[in-house]
Amino acid sequence: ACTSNAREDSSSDSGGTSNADKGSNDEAGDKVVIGFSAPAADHGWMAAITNAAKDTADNYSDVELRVPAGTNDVNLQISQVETFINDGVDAIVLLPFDGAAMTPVALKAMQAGIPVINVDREFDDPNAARVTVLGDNYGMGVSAGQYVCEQVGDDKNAVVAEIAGIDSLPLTQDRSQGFKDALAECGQNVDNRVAADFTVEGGEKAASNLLQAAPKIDALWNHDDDQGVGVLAAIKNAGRDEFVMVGGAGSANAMREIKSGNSVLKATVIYPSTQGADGIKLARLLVQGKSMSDLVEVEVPRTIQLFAPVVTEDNVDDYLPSAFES
Amino acid sequence: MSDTPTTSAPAADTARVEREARRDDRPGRLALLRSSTGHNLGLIVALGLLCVVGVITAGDRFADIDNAMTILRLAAVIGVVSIGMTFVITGGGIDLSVGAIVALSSVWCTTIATQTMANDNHWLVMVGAAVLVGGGCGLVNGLLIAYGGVVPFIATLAMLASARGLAEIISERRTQIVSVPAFSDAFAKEPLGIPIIVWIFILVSAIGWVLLNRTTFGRRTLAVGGNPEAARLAGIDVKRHTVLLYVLVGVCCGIAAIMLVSRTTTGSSTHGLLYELDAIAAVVIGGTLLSGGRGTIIGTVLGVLIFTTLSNVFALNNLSVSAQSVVKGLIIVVAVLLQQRLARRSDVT
Amino acid sequence: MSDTPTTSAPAADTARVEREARRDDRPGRLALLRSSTGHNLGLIVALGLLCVVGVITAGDRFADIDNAMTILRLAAVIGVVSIGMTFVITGGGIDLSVGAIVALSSVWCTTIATQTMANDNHWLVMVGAAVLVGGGCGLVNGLLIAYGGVVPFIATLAMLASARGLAEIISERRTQIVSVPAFSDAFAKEPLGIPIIVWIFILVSAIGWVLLNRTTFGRRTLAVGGNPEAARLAGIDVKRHTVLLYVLVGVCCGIAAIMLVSRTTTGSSTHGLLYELDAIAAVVIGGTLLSGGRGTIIGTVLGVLIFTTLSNVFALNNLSVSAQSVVKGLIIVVAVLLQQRLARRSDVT
Amino acid sequence: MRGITKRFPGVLALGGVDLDVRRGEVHCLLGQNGAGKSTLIKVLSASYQPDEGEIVWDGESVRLTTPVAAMKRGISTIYQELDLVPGLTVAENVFLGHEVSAGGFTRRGEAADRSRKLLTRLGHGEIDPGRLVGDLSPAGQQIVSMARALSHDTRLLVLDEPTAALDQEEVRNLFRVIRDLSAEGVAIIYISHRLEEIREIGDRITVLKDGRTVATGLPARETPTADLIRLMTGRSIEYVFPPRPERPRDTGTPVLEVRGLAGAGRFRDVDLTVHAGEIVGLAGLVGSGRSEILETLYGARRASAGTVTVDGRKLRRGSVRAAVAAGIGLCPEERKSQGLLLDQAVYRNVTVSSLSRFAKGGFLDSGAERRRAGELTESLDVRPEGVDRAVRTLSGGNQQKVVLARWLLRECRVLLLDEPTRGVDVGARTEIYNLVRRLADDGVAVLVVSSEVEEVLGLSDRVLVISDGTVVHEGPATDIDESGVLDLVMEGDVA
Ligand SMILES: Nc1ncnc2c1ncn2[C@@H]1O[C@H](COP(=O)(O)OP(=O)(O)OP(=O)(O)O)[C@@H](O)[C@H]1O
Ligand SMILES: Nc1ncnc2c1ncn2[C@@H]1O[C@H](COP(=O)(O)OP(=O)(O)OP(=O)(O)O)[C@@H](O)[C@H]1O
Ligand SMILES: [Mg+2]
Ligand SMILES: [Mg+2]
Repeated sequence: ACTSNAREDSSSDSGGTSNADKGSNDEAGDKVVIGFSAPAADHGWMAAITNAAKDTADNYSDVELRVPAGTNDVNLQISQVETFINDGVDAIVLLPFDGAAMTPVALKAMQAGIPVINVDREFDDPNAARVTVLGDNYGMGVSAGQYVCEQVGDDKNAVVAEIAGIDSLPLTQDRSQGFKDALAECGQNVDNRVAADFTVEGGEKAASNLLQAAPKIDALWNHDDDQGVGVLAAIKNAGRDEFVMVGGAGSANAMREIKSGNSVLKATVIYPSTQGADGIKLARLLVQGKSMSDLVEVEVPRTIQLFAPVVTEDNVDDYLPSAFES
Repeated sequence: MSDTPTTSAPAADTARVEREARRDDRPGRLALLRSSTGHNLGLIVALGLLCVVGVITAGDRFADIDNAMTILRLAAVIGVVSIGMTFVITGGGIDLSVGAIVALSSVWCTTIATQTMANDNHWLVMVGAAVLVGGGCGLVNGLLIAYGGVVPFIATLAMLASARGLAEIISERRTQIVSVPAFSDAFAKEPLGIPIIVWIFILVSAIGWVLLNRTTFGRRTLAVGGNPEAARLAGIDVKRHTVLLYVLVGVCCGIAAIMLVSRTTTGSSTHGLLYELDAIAAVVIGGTLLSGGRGTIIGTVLGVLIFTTLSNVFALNNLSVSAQSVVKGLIIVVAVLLQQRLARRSDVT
Repeated sequence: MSDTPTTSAPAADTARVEREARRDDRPGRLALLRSSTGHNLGLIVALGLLCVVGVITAGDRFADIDNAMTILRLAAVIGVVSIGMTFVITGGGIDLSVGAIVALSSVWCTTIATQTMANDNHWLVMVGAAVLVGGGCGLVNGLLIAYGGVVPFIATLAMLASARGLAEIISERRTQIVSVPAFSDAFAKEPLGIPIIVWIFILVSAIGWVLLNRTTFGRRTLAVGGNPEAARLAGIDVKRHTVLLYVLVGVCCGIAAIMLVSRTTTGSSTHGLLYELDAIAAVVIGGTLLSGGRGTIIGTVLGVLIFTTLSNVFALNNLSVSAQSVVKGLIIVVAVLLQQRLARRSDVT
Repeated sequence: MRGITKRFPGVLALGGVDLDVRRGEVHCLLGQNGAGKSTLIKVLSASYQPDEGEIVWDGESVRLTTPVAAMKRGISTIYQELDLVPGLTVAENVFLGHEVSAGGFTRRGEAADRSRKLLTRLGHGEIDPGRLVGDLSPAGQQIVSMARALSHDTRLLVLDEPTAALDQEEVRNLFRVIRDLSAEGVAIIYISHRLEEIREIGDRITVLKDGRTVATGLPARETPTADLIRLMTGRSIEYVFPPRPERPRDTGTPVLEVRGLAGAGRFRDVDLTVHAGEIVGLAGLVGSGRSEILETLYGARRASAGTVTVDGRKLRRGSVRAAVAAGIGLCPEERKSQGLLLDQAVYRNVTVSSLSRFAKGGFLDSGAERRRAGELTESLDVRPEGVDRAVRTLSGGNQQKVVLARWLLRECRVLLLDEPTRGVDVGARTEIYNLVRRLADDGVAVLVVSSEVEEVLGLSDRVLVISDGTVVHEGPATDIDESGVLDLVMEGDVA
């Protein structure tokens, strides 16, 4: 019944996963109760994740989504999953605050026969999830690094800077690793690195200090477009424009900035904010015993890793419609 | 009034004394009991109301033994911290560093070195490490406060910054995963259907209650919090006692860290974020005086349960964390205002 | 009440009066001046040392007018909040909700409705909204504390939870981007090469200094913080004054919110995280007494600059936030211990 | 101005008091501790609101809702507890609440000038208006309080025990000011426990007892002392000191022996001994350092030199615990702030120093605690009975007995009493005297500090006179009289 909406699901545009315009998969089936838990929506990307998941669920008449408060307290998030288990939901879509910390309770859910779809931050035990939907954090760093390589070429004195997100998250470490590895390919390295906290204010502060620490920069990669708003504000405050900046995540705001062409922000690496929505779709397919109709497989695959494309002025129009508003 | 010097002396006081006696008949043993159970009763009623709301809005999903266990498991970690906090506040102090100490203890007890030792020897090594680190941080707090003369707010604020920073440095901001099977097994048990960490919470609460209400240590805590100068002149070593109080809350943080580690199978510098505010809120709602000299373990446990049940009911009803935050603020204010009103009324009548 | 020891009593006082006169020659006006500038001097020396470290480790990148501006810009927002906090603490209170109020004000003044109005009328609409929201939150805090009798710690803790929750609800957790060109333009100016927000910081500090040291309001603040009962008996409306103090810090939060909005071009419920701890730390390092009755604006400004310079030096040297956090904790403790030592010495000699 | 009637039954501190004061008179308020004098004047200055009754001012009934309203009418008050802000300067304190200001900005020069004038009028032009009040001596602070009261346009000046911290010269000064004021037609309400001051300065007397007016309009100069005391106490007694037992002195080794005790800058070379069964008194001026000697030998302050021995064993310096363990007990000067846990039950206050006695392995037997505390408080006649009552609800004398009970329970060898009867009214005093003597008879060594020379002489067996931190005289109490003690302290001072 709700098939018409499915096309708007941006995963089809950006991720290249399940892509059933029409077909049996979107037809209403048995009622599916899905529990969804994510960290506190304290920055744009995370808010977009939850909102996309909710919107997707709303499009299916056969899906009932339970979304308790997002939280950065692993203790509380564990108890949310426990509540799902108690309730006997049909599937759980889980974007953990800390993948490792949520592993035991995910295992418990799987043991209780509830399939867990792990989104974005990976568990440390493969048995803890039936399906894992991952953004490609390492790949994101690689994409950003390759783009930076293109820009600075083999200038040995080029100064490359990096503004990371929350350092304690494995995803930040993966991104930084990818960035470093890609830069090494073209003989570059990260000269200045600071970490913010995914908030606008944090981005602004970190960038202010970074700009001071590096009087001349050739390329700057900022992990997150939401904190990027603050980074751009700091750059403007400092009156700097001698470098190219690459963003991360791919917010609509960043893309508009790229499109305008007069900003230091020349590109951003997409980190799909629709992973949660994909998780919902997969959960529904799993529970209803369906498969991904574009694939030959009779079962939903075990791991799906999303692509991390680079958006520049050239292709921004392709991505802008599906970008998240932070 | 009589004329004989000796008997007349009390007589001189008689009028006032009698007047006061009239006023004070009530706060005898019975009344004292009544007033404190009165307060706890209020909390129980509040908890009951929350449960009624839970049952109405979420039905069987709320009124379910598994859900009760979920609430208890959630309450256990912050509960143990709050028990420690009750002692510090009763003794006239405050500890803002509890969350940071939980983080540091959790990181310390899950380093590769500790885990290797635990694997080689016994999983209790990890417990020992957490408790020692917690107690050590508490010791530093206590020494700074008691002997350094730094006000508790500032000393523990400094510890908050340092301990979390240290936790980040030690863990290199990575989540450290537990790979000591014996440890995980030990905490996976559920004697009588109740998870180990809930048992720990029950045990710590019971010990806390006995310690505060039935031992010389507890009595001295009340004295130190009520009037430190009088306590000192009565022969209590106030400084040493203060140090002990902070060590106690540190040890509670160490225990809480172990519980969190077992629950998440990880140690991380992000554990225990903002526990200080949650614990203080629970303690104050429970009826412990922020200025010291009066403390109640049962109240604290009820306070923790109220906040935990609240977040459970919100979760069952798909309500947002923002609304929950607003409601929490309102509950704190209303509870404290009500306590004040009750206290005033019992003063006047 | 006998009549015999009567003559002896007044006579008996002579000795003490004289002895005390002798003892007290020292802490006259001059000594006071000496001691308070002494304290500020200590802070200036500390700041100087930090700068020396900065120059040694980062050379020209540190000793640079642009870097000075970077530091000042960073200091400005938290600085304005700290000025407000100085008043509250001097007046015997504390405000844990400043960060949450900054967030709520920033969100409120960047809602679509406000921005539309600002575009239609004047960008000052946004400033007005922020200041009103900040002042309003302060008013609620003040009323709860002064008339509700809730202890400041708890009342503002509740406000912390509620205000941030409300900010999240209003913004739907989105970052609200400013699209009022007039607003952005107004704040982009740099009169005399100094950014507007730094001017605001300077202005607020100057007003704060005058208000605290040269007006009846300031004197009454010291009285209310130093001896509320005496203040009441002197005819000061202590409750009203307390409310005013919390409104004042709320207004400062509103101003800080506007500065943050102009600086980040956004309003967000994540603005101002943990400002309460930073502000309190700066105020206490500055030499304001946490128990009230003594406050210094200059000290607060120096305290803010010390912490900001610290984070600048760390950033210039590519050092981690964690190490910074540890050092910050150490600085707090050492500063307070030193202050205590100095205070004691000037007592004894 | 006449006919002030006041009733204040909230805490029943005042149960319907009448007081009328005429223009230009000095009206004295007399009454025992707790009679309600301070409460009455606080009602008058609108610091408390009365529950019943009315104030008639200049023939019309007025409602004074705030202290400002009272000040506006010309009622200035100097409270018993100093009402100054230590962190502000003299000038700022003088004008606190009605600052000399222009548009909210303080005019510091003018404030300083005006306070200097006021201080000069009080005979203390030498006090610098720019000094912090916290740095002044209590006497200096009292002067500032006076200046504060005079800074208003005063028509009624209320002085609650203004001379407690003043020396003779200051008192004379004060009286001169009072006379000037009353000559100008200002009415004065004067509260003091010193009868001869009242005779010197007062015109009429009102006596309060238990929150009621028992006599009013008595002529200050003519009413016999005995009558006044009878009115205040309801009976006619002087202090009755228990008889001293006749027995040989200085038998055996002393229980408490102090050698060369010194406290940095406060006192030095203090030697004293107390034998079992002996009461030794420390006489001296207020502020001569007696409390500090007591607190130092108790370990509550650090000694800079000297030794304290109990039963031949030397005590560790600066440790209250060591002192308590050795059998010393202290009833401190400030009972409420130093002695008692006001909000806690009587029995807990009694047992707080002997908890280990009721504990097995750290666990308390609170039943035994209550029983034992009950026996003790009963034997001391603490009223009202009931060991679960919060100490706050007891009267001063009964609170003092609770502190005594604490040390009785510990069966201490040495009892240090600092101002044991301060704030205790006449009847209860006698009881406490008897109790102390009884303890001594049981073999306790008692060291008493009191500012009332009569009390020291009457209660003690032996007396040490302290002046300016040194012992200037030691001898049997019967060998010296009050004027002797006074001569000694004066000489000591001159020397
Ligand atoms: N704020 C209060 N709350 C409760 N009781 C009070 C309060 N103030 C005074 N009282 C009680 O009222 C009674 C009268 O006290 P008040 O201070 O007026 O006595 P006083 O005559 O001034 O005594 P003193 O000579 O000791 O100054 C006392 O029993 C006292 O304990
Ligand atoms: N903590 C302190 N700081 C500064 N001065 C002090 C302190 N304690 C006492 N003094 C001063 O030391 C001197 C001795 O005080 P102490 O209390 O021992 O005298 P006292 O003879 O017991 O008099 P009182 O009868 O007033 O108690 C006084 O001048 C007092 O003001
Ligand atoms: Mg009085
Ligand atoms: Mg004394």
